[in-house]
Amino acid sequence: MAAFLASIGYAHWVIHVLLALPILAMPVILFAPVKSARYIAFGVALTELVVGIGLWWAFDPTRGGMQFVTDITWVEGFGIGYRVGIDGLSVLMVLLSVIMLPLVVWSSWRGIDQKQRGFYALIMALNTGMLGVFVATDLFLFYMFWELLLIPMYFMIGIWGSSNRLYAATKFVIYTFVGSFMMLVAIIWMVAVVGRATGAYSFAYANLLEHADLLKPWGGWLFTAFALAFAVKVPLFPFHTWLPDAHTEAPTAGSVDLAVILLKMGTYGFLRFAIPFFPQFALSKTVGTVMATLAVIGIIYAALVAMVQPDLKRLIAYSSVSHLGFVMLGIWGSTVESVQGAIMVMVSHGLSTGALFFMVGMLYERRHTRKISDYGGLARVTPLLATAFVITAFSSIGLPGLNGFVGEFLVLIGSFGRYPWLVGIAATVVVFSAGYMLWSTQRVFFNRLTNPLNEGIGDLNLRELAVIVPLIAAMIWIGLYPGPLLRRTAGAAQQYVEMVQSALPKAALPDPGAPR
Amino acid sequence: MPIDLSSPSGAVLALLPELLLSLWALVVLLYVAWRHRDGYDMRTAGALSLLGYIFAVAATGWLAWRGAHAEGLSIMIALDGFRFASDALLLWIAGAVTILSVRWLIRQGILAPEYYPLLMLATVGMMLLAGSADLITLFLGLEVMSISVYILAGFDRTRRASAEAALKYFLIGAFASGFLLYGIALTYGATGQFNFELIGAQFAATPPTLMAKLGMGLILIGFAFKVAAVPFHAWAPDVYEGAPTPITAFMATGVKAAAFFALARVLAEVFPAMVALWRPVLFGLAIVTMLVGNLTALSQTSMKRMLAYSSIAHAGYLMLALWAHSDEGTAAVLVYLLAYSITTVAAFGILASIERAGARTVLLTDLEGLFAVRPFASMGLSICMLSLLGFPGTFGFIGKWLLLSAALHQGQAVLPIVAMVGSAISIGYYLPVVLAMTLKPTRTRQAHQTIRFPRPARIAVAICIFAIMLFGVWPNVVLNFASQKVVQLRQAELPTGPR
Amino acid sequence: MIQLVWLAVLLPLIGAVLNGILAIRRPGAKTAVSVIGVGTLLGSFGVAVGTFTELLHAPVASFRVLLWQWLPVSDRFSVDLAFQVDHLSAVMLLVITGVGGLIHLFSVGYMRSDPGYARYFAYLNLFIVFMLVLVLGASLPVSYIGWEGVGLCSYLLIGFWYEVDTNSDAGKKAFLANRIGDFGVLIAMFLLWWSLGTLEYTGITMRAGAEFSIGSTMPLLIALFLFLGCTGKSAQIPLYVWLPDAMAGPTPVSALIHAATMVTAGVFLVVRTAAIFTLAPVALEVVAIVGALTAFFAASIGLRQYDIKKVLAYSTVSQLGYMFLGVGTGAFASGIFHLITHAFFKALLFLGAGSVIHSMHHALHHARSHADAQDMRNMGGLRRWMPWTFALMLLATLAIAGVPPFAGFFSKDEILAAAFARGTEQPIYLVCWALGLVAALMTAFYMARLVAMTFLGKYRGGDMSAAHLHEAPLMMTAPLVVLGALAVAGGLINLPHFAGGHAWLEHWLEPVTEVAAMVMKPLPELARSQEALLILLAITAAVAGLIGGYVLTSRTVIATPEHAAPERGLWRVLYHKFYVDELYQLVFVNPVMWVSRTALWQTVDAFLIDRIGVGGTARVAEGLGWLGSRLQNGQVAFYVAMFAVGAVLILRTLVR
Amino acid sequence: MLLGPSLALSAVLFVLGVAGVLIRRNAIVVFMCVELMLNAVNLSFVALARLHGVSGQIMVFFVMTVAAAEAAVGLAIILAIFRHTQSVDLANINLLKG
Repeated sequence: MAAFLASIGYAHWVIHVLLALPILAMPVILFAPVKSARYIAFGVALTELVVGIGLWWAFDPTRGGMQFVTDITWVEGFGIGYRVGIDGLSVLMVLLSVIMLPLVVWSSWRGIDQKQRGFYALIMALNTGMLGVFVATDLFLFYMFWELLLIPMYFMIGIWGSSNRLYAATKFVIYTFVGSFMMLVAIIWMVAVVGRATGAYSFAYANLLEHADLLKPWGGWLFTAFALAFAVKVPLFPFHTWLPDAHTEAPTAGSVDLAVILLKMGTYGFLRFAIPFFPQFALSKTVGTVMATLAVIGIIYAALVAMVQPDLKRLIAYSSVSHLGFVMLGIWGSTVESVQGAIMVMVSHGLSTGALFFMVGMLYERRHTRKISDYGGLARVTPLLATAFVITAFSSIGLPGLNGFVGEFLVLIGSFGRYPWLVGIAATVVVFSAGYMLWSTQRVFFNRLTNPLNEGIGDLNLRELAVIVPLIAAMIWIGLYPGPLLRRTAGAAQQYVEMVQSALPKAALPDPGAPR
Repeated sequence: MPIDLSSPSGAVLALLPELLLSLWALVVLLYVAWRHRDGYDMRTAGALSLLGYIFAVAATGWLAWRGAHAEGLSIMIALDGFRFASDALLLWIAGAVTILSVRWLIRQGILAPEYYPLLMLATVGMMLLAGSADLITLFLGLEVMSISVYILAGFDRTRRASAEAALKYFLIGAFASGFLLYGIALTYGATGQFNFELIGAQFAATPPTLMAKLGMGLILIGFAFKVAAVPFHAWAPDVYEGAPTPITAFMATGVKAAAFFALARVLAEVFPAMVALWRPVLFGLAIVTMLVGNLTALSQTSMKRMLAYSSIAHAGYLMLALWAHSDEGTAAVLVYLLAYSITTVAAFGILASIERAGARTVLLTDLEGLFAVRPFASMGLSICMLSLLGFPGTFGFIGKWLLLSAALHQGQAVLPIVAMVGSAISIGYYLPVVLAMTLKPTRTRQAHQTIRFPRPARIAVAICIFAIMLFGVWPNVVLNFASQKVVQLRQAELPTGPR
Repeated sequence: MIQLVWLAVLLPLIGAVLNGILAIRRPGAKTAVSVIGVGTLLGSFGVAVGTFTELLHAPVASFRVLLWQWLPVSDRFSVDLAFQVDHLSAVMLLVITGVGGLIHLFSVGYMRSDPGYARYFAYLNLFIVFMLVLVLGASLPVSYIGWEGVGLCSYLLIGFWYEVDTNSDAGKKAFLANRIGDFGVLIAMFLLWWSLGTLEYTGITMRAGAEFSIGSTMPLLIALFLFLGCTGKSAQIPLYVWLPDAMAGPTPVSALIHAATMVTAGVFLVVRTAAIFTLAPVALEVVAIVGALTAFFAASIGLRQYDIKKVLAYSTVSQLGYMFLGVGTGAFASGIFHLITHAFFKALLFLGAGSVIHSMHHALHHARSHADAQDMRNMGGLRRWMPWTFALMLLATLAIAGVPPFAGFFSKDEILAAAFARGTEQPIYLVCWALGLVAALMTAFYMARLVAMTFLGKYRGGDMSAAHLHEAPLMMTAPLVVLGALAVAGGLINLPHFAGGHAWLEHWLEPVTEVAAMVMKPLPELARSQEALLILLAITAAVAGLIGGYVLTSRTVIATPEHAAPERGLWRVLYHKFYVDELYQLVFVNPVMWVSRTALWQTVDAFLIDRIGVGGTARVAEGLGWLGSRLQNGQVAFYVAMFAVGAVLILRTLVR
Repeated sequence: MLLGPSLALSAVLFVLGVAGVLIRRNAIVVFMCVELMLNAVNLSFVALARLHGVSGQIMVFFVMTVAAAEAAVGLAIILAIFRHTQSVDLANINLLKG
């Protein structure tokens, strides 16, 4: 496979194709006949998948640093370039984006019955934006993608969302925009400082990283600016309250994209920018403890709040907050294990939460309610859906053998050396997560079927199965054989940890890898 | 092409665009004195005046192309890239406003073609103001512009709001002129000169006296009024709301731009030696202006009023570039004003098309559900809002980025942070516009049926929207142009910032 | 065969998948389901036997079967999906597949008429898979897959009849209680890795002695956290509460999961990590005390339960306590011994109870009675209709009560003797021993009560239903007979010296416990007379309990539930299980729910962050904007005044 | 040389003009005060021209011209508003606000 890909020059064009295809498809979809919109969108999504999946083989995990690099001057004299590349930190995110795209399109097949062209066009735009964030290696480009993403999401929630959609859409955009406005100042400031010292003004990630030492005097301020943007996106407690609203009101595709990709942009931002640029500040004892504590508060807090949610989507939204807390904890754990774990949580949260949102969407299409109390006893009428939901629920709460466990376990064990107490507290979430997931599963699928409206609803059809089954297969595969994924990120994680190593204060526990 | 400004022929050459435009204004005036009866006359006058702008642009272009520069001292009028660039910008604004006005005036029943000569004379004033190299020219340009705009603001005299706007603008404007004039007098008193270069040299040689400081302060106050900086802004919302919509656009873009160009020139050429004195003033003005403008805009329901406050906030942003006092700052002023003027003209163009004859001003709620009826207009207005917000992918973002860069490169971080806080606040009033148009349903069946979007205006707006998006992702042309050495102001070498 | 041990796991897995597919596609294909369900398990049992025989003659005592790299994260952290086949796991393998096979067979009859037949067998097969992974795992994380996996299956099977709310509740409760324990196991793993750098059992056993000194904090912490896991899985104080509720599942499930296999995983884990426990004597004391207390406490509750399965459930909790008392004394082999014998007789008791319930249910159903088929007050005199069941249950009762020469006698006596012996040096163990002895007395008592209420006396279920009572079909009685034989003769595998045996199991497990044994002080030798006295005491307790239970039960008139007088005094406390469920509800569940809903969601999230924080910021901005627009009052005079103030300020700034 | 007193007088007149604008409510009076300010400045120019040469005096002519133009426009505007409100009291002219 790798040889075949090399023979077609895959590495040279893959990123451009991935970025350009959806955005070029946008006008086509907008001006095509309404009936054909979804078919075009699906075709583009499949193409995107076929093109993107090649990364799995073409990406060389043994090589450090960026691959598939392109560096084209964009605005000369201002150091802005079309600079893209993929490394171990981003490869799985890119893959996840392209894999989710056809599923997202397919899941909207029936649910979106008005303004179809606009909807699919927005999905396409969203996808370009998401991919762009993960492949951009130029901070200007990154910021553009980062902010541009808000627009399609805003309209997706605002137009196709449910009853309280305007509030949710506005909250989402304002929250995220306000969070990231300082990042622009920080980016320009960095470029100015580095440019003044080196004489070359450049927004290139590599260039800024190389001269990150020059930024030390302002590390605290700059990190805060970046951290604010990313923390809102993650979302880290206490910046999370936009998420339940946005998740709940968005249409299925929107919820899925939010959960699977958008939230990861925050944690990815920390891994890629905020920490490597300012490790001395970010990983110092105080800041590290604060961030890890916030992460752990998020983990427990969100799980507890999820437990009492009457709305199924809201519950899953809060569970996302909890899961992303694990990612944050893993990032601040700063060991190869915890960072690998963080990336794994990013992937597996994408799969399981994505699947949960898909299934809630399917339920919603049937019954037009998200309230848990409106359901009950569905397992009898929809055994397939119930089975899939239970598997996914258990994957979400980290049952070993399914995907969720791998990441959480690695995060916890990796971070334990630095934050034993915090990890200890975080680990209690195994109880609470089981609490909210099982309780809600029980109230939806088990117990007596009392509401006669639920009698007639049908089980999953073939299209829906085609959305869910690949995800469940992936959950089991990653749960039992995560080696291929771990190996693809191992190099990057190793490199990352070495990069920030010097800044780390002494861990609470000695290195278990030391020879004995 | 060196031009000796002390010779009559040299002066004529240097003032060619202004002269052409003035003469043409007189020609149009003659025409309208003869025919001023119906819509046809209105249209003809508009078309004729457009021709005048084209002449002026051609003349400016010719001067720029020949590389006109002053031989020796710049007497009365500047001859540099910055003047040509600012002239071009002002002329394009005037032209665009003319195009937007043509049908709008007819529709509103304002059948007085004197409008166009006045607009042209205002433009002459703006060009003189922006290109002045002498305090006398500065004052004359300012007054030519102001007096014309006073009339234009009250042009729809049958509406009380318009008359009131004119009165307020006139009284406070004249009041402010007094301050500016007093400042000129004191500066003259301190140096004995009116010429920018000579004054600058004088200040560079001797420490500033009390009279010089007071003079500078009063001049700054005069300009602060023109750019509508807080607390000298109070006239702006009222006048913007009351004035005919195309004139509002003209004031928000042209008048503001001309004042900023002149201020930039004055600060760079007249008072560079006193940078340590005026920077704190600009600093304070900028912060107050950005915050008050953005916050007050939050509580507006009228679109025009909201845009008025937003334009106040934008004046605050622009002060970052002036504060920077660097080539980057100059480039940022040019780019930002271009971006801002394109966006504002387009926004007002769309709003003007929505206004009905004699009806009250357009409210935010009037826009509800516009997308369903007028998708392109509402998309255009949405893009304008995003550009004003400084959203990446739009021209407005490029402008804002340059502003922030200019300030940050001078080691100033507080102003950019406040500017971004301001931006963050501003999403609170730009977004509801988008929301109302695209996400809310129409109030009634008949909503938006009275919208008339004449073709010339439509084309002009479409070009603007296209430019907003194009320059948003491909700003190379603009950036390269603005960062050329030739369009920069002569900055005296000064020990500034950590650079 | 040892290298093929993964087959034992794979076969039931295939079975689970196939049955799962059948459950959705063809729920009616019961024959196919039975063949797949039981057949795969038979195959598994075959593999187990093969493995065991090969191990009997193998030159080394432990094999590592690598399947694939599971978590290859870094140079220092890598977990293989590997199985460890040694003397301990081989025995467990046999017990699980053997008893499991019998219970599968029993289920074929028991669940015959259930519409969820295929689903049931899918779950049951899946359970075997996870249970085998648990015992075969070569490292803690791999065992943890099984550890949580069995919890999952237990959850699914307890809530098997999910349409009854309480069943689903019970499943959820079981999983949650287990998860509290799992938290302990997780922390223990973290501590182990950060202190020893390995999670493999062999590695832990090898390195623990070198890294830790006896009585230091680290092994104590690890051991206590591990034991927290055990209390969850093996239903010990304080997490035992889920097990009685777990009886909501089908009775064969109770037999397999909640008596014979899953709940003993805790004991297995302690033996597996014996090297850590022996380095922390305090932890061992904790294990023993908790075990003894649980044995006593659960047995006392069992005295006053009427649901036949609830009695057995508390009995299981109590017997598990014995096992922990055994391993807590350092008599690891005794713990495993009791585990095995208990698997036999408790499975028999549950299956017997299953037969009874099956029959009762059938009869009551035909009589259109809504009486509870599990309440012993509705039974009585069943001996007449179900002689086989009665006989086998009686055997099992004698075994569990500890009447020689049945299996339970040897294993229980060994534990008590070990506790007593340890008590001669550490008096705390004497207390444990005493508790154990009293618990033995109570065990005999409630078992006799159970038999008496169920099989003796007069039938209380009404004449209508009596006509429909019948003995269970052969498919169900045959496994009972096999288990009966095992319950009788199970003691032979570890027949003590005084009874003429060679303590085979103890020797067999020596390779597993040798490292622990090297650290542990050996049990003090008891004098012959002391030993005899202890045996006598144990037998006395058993016999006294049996007689007491029988006499007291047969003398009282038993009223059916609807006519029963309210319980009084101590009985009432026992009947309500010491109100522990209510206490937990009050102390843990309600506060957590209150904190989640009122404090966190409504106060912190909705009010503080959203309303005050986010909304407040917006409101402040709006307020300032409102203020700004108030300044814009339309009066030229005011505008000019602002202008003048600004002018003065600017001039003041410049001229200072 | 009366430079100092002249400038002082000019400053006093200017401040008087400002005060008038601040205090008076009649549009025409306010406008007269603005004219007073301009003429105060003219006085400065004339005085300073004695010191610096003729350019200051030239400026005065320009200012006078401008003031005349302003007066023409201003009175017309005041007239226009009078038609609407029948009053030139600035306190009544507050349709636009907020």
